[in-house]
Amino acid sequence: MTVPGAWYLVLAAILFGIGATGLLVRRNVLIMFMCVELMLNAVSLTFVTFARMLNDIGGQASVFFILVVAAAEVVVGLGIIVAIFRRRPEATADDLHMLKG
Amino acid sequence: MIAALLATPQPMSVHLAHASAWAVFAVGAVLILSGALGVVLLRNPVHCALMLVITLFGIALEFIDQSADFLAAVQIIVYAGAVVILFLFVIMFLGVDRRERFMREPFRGQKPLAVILGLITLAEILVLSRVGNWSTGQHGVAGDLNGPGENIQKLGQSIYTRYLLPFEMTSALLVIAVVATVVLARQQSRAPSELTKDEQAGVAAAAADKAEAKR
Amino acid sequence: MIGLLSHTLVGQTVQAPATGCQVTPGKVTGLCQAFNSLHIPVEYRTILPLLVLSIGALVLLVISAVLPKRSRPGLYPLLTVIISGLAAGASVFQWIDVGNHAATKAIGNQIFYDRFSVLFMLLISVATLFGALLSDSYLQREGLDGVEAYVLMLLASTGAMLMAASAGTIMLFLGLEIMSIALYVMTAYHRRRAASGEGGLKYFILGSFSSAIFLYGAALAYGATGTTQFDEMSVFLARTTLPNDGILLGGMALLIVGLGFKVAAVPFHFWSPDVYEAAPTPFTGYMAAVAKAAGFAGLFRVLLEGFHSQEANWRPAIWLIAVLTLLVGSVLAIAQRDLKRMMAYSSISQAGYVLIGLQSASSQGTAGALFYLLTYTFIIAGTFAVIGLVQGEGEARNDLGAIRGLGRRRPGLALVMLLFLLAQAGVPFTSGFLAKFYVIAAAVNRGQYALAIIGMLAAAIAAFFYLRVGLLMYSSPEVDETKEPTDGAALAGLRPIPGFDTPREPALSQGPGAVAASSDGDGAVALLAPPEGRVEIPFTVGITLAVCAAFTIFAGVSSPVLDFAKHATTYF
Amino acid sequence: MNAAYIVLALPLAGALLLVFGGKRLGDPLAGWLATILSFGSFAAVLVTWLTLLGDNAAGNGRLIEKNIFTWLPVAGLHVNFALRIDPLSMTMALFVTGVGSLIHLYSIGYMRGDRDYPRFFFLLNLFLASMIVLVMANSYLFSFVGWEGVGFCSYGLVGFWFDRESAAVAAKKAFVTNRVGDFGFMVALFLMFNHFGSFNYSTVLGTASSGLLGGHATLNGTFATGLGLMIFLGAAGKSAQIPLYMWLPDAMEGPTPVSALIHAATMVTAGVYLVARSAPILHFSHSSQWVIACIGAATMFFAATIACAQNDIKRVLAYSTLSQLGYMFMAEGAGDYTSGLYHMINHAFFKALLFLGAGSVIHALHDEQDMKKMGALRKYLPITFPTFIIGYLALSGIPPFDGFWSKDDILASAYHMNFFLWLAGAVTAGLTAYYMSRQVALVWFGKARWSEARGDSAHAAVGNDPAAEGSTVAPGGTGTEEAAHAPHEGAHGEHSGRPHESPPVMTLPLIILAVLSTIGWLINANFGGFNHLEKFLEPVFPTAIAPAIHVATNTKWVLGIITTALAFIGLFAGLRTWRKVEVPALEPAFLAHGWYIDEALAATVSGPIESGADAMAYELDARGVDGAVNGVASLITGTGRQLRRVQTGYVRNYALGLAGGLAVILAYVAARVGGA
Repeated sequence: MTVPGAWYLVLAAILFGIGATGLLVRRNVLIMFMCVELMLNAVSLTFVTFARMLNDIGGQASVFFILVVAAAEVVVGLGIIVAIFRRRPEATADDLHMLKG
Repeated sequence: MIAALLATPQPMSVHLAHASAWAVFAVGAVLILSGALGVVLLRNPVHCALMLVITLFGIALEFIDQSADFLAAVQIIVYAGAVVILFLFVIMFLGVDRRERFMREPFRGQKPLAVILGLITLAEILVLSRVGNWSTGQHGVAGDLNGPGENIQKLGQSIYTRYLLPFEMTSALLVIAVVATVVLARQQSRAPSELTKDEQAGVAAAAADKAEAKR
Repeated sequence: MIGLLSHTLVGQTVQAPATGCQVTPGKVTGLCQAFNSLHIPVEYRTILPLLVLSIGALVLLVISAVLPKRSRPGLYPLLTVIISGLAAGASVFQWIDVGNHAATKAIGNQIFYDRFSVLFMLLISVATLFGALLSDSYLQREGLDGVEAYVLMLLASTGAMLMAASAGTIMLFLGLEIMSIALYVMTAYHRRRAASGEGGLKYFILGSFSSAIFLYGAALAYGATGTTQFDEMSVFLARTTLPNDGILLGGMALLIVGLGFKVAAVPFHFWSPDVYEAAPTPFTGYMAAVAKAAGFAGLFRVLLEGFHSQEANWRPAIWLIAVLTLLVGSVLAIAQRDLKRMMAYSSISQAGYVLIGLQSASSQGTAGALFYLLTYTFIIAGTFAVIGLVQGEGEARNDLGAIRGLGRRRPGLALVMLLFLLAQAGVPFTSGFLAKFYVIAAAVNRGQYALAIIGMLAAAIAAFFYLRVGLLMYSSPEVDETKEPTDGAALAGLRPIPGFDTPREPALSQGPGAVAASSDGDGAVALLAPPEGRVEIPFTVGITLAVCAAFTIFAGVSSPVLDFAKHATTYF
Repeated sequence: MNAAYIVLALPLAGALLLVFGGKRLGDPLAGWLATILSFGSFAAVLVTWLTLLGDNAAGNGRLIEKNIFTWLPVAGLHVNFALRIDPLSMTMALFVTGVGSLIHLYSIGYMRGDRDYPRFFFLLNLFLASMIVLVMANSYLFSFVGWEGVGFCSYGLVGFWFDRESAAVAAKKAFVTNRVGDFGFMVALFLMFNHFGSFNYSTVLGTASSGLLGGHATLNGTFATGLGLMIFLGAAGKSAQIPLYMWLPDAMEGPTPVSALIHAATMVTAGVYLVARSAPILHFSHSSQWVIACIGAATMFFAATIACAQNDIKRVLAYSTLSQLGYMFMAEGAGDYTSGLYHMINHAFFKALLFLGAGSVIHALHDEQDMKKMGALRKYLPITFPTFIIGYLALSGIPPFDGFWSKDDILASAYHMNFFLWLAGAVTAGLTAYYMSRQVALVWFGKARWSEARGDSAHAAVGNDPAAEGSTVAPGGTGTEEAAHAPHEGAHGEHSGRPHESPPVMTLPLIILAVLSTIGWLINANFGGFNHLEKFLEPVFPTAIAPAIHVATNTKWVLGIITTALAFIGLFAGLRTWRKVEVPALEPAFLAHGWYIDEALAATVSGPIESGADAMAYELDARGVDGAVNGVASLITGTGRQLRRVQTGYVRNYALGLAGGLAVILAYVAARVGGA
């Protein structure tokens, strides 16, 4: 219990940064999506750590909702991905650039 | 669970708890970072998904370390148990379990810029926090975290009172997820004009057969 | 939702033996210390429209499961119209109710029950109503009819209402996700249009990225203040001097980014043109009204309530975003050749004016912004109704050429469209003028002359393309094919539209429309020739157009709507 | 007084009827409907005017407001839209509806057979309604409504034949330039609202005047300058003054009645009206008065030089319009609003006359607009010719036609302000006479060059015969080459190629306008108590706002004589040069005697003017100012195109943009930590 909160928070910030960078560098849509999950987990960790530091249950409750939302988002997101890439599994995010300008 | 036990401070073993808390944090941090880097750097999507699991475990470990037992459990069950499985399923279903094709970046600066921006954002957050000075808020607004009682009980209490409306409204989210799946997964119906010639012929033949049968 | 109904019953019976601990509205330091009660009062009237919509969505699902497939075309839209009409009625009731009683927090302090939220409930109900009216004929034309679109629309509206009423970042986030996820699916709804799927995916990826950013901001704000509730935040910030406000400001910045994405403020706007072009036309109109309104409601809640004391810190940031939004939106709209895309940029530019109202951080600015959003709902619904009519089957013709000569083919339709265009350009006697005037006046009152002048400059630029479309409708539809098919037609088609470069390839759709367009002839002439055939106006669309047009004029020449918006600026 | 409502209601009703039923009414009927309503409106203005005259109570300052409706009676913005009936608005309304009606009438004939006949009259009626709103509104805001309305109609009418590329381009240019002016107007509106809390003429001008009369200024000089200049920017856009003038000559792409109505007689005078209306504000700012006077003078001179080198019959008149508007602004800058308005009315008469005459010529020659391809038309157009000559003399400032009188007044005021302003005006008067003479010589006299222009070799041979000289020429009866989109195909189909006089419906307005141009000066002649206009406008421009300008009578006489002499010189030079140069075979005896003069004129006057004007027109004009206008438009469009590239379509690029915005805003808050 004596690890200072800042350690966790810096760890979460790094995770958030890795997730964001990953979303920007990967072109496989599924992996981009995994990177979003990384970011969400960083946020969860931040909330939990703050909850401990503030001695407040609210942060943990927030994480609960993040989990639920993430699950729903995954279902819908993968649904969209499947609907699009069913016909052309080779495709990456870069292959979708019909709409532009 | 050992970590959970250790993380609970016992008057007898304060020093041990101290050390173990650090150990748990370190292990978790290593898992998290290695998993995250794996997701970002590995080529094969399946490997990436597995690395994601490692990160999720690491997060769960950190949750336990910070007395968020219930969340840790949910993290494992929902994320590792459902989400990642879903990812793997889709990867296999689409047959994209191979290395990313080499392709020229549409925008040359994308990768370096992305890394630079990631680093800048991280640096800015650290600057804002002055690294060590994160939490400035008031304590225990939504109810105490420490104190008597189980974590899960307090969490439940909070969710069913203060966060009742968000909790109920997650059901809307789930309904959307269901409807969305139906919409997206439904077999694509095509207008008659879109059918190929063979198909049109087939449809015509079927109609003729039907008419024949009726007679 | 159903759970919410049963909750009170259960809560009362399972009440813990310990001493009761009532939740009282306005109590800043949260609930009780220990396990006292699982009972909190649920004031149903405070979420009435939202309940109507969500329960309505479930009812629709149940009906569709019971009835045989495609038993009655028009049943679902009819029900949706009734449901959203009821929701609108409920919001009117709420308006009166809030007037009689004081504004409160409700249901575990998670939502604000004030006129600000009621106004948005009404706005969203009306937008849903229009969305349902417009979707009916469109979905039938495209062979997409079914219950799902309406269920998604109703649920998205539920989420939007939650956002508008939210009293904390968690509620805001949940509403945002409910709305966004439904909108992702709605964007990708047109299964036979490749563009639709692409837009849906882009929206989804960027949307979840921005959600994560928003959430991180909420987490940081939580760490800095110890709460996720706006009112608690502002009370805390007002009486405390933080030793380090870095985390607070960082959280604020991230929240602005996350919500800025939803309202398509520059530089977080990139998704918007693609998604507007991709989504089925009535959904685009719905999205432009609802998503934008809800996003702005969130921004107002966060910045004017939660971070009220940080005004000096966020106003410059919003100033810059507003300027970028105004200029980029109007300048880019000029270069567009696709109607829906042009409207997307136009709507970006319009968001800039609402941002001016926000930037003023005064009740006049808020009133202006609310009035802007309210009137814009009607204008944009009408505009997309017309676009939906002229584009033809399969959204084959979204280019500007499709609207050429509309003045001859359907004078009434063209006149109504002209009205909407003029309203967006901010011509006097339309609601658009008053809206622009009010936000700019608010900026001037706060001494923001530069912002006011940039706003007028953007209006001057924007007028160019609105008027261009307007005149295009009144230019000749007949492209003389017998006489000089290349020169004459090319001139007639291209020249009245200055600022065009080579026409965009028409094959955006894989549907029959694309085939028709490409078989029409070759090159630019075929592309820009207006579509043949009469534009049929379905009854539902006609009604929508009439209402929208009447409102646009009504709100432009008389004061009740503006008074309405002014009364809604009193927050909790 | 309810006639005031009818003034506005009739053209509005006409526009509505035409937009819905125009097509059903068909070719001549739609035009007649619009014309009758327009005349009705004129009659209503007359009635209103007479009532105002009869309303002799001195106390109310001859001001009546007829409320139409109150807009938004909420705190902070209380605008009632009313018709303001005062001498100034009545003066404007009278000539707007009067000239407008005549041009409506003329258009019935001119536009016969056009595909978009009803649309034309719809726009004309809408224009008239907007113009009435502009001049009769009781507030700047309401005027702005009309302001935008006329802009819209102008845009629609310039680009009326939008399938001509040049028309579309011209419409675009008109639009962009006007937006710059409108922007000035809008800024002025906000400044005004912020300072006075109202847009009402009564409130704004009343506050300004009261401060003035009370001894200490309620209006800060700097503020007044800013406001005045913004108002003038708006006026300059609408009235085509430097640097926003370039759209007007290009606007001649519109049908000729449009040029006459909008781009000569009425709409372009909106700026003159607005500046006159704002006289109390301008009085506080001498610097803005100077700016107005100087810009007016510059436009006046500059446009006149360019007009000397134009070959298009309508472009000459367009530049001439610019020049004359410059006179009006110079007068207003000098504080002599009455003269400015006087000249505006006179100008409306003779310039409309000239444009309609030009239209008649163009009509006769089947859309030929190049003066070099005209000549000797006086015998074919027996009605147009004399009327055109009257307009010509009036514009040239030859007494007793009306242009002389108002120009004289303006120049006297200019002299009072500064000698060089007067000098510029006087020289311009000479130039005006010169280029108009050139036009008259090229169009009406000389050799009939239109037969050659047809490319008909047989007739060209006849035309080359000096003896033939027009009268015996039988122009090509066959093969009249209409432009691909000739508007009058239907109407002309049955005619031969021979120039013919226009139908009575077109010549009648010409005659009326000619009469007006001859006697119009009577409304404000400078002697014998004929200064009706000045007395009538006295309540609007009291001496406190527009101090009387005293120029000694002797000086006036000298100035007048010099100017008139210059005008005669210009007249003489122009006629001689252009009749000679183009038609060497004409009057050989005269040629023998006058050879030196002609040569000298051609070398000394015509030559330098020609080349100088050419340089102005093509170097400075086309590249400089024109370039700037197009530059703004293309800058915006170009920026738009460049920015479009950022929208690459790649979702990861979008995410990058999002992250970039995130980094920037985080950097911003990082910089502010602890600051606030």
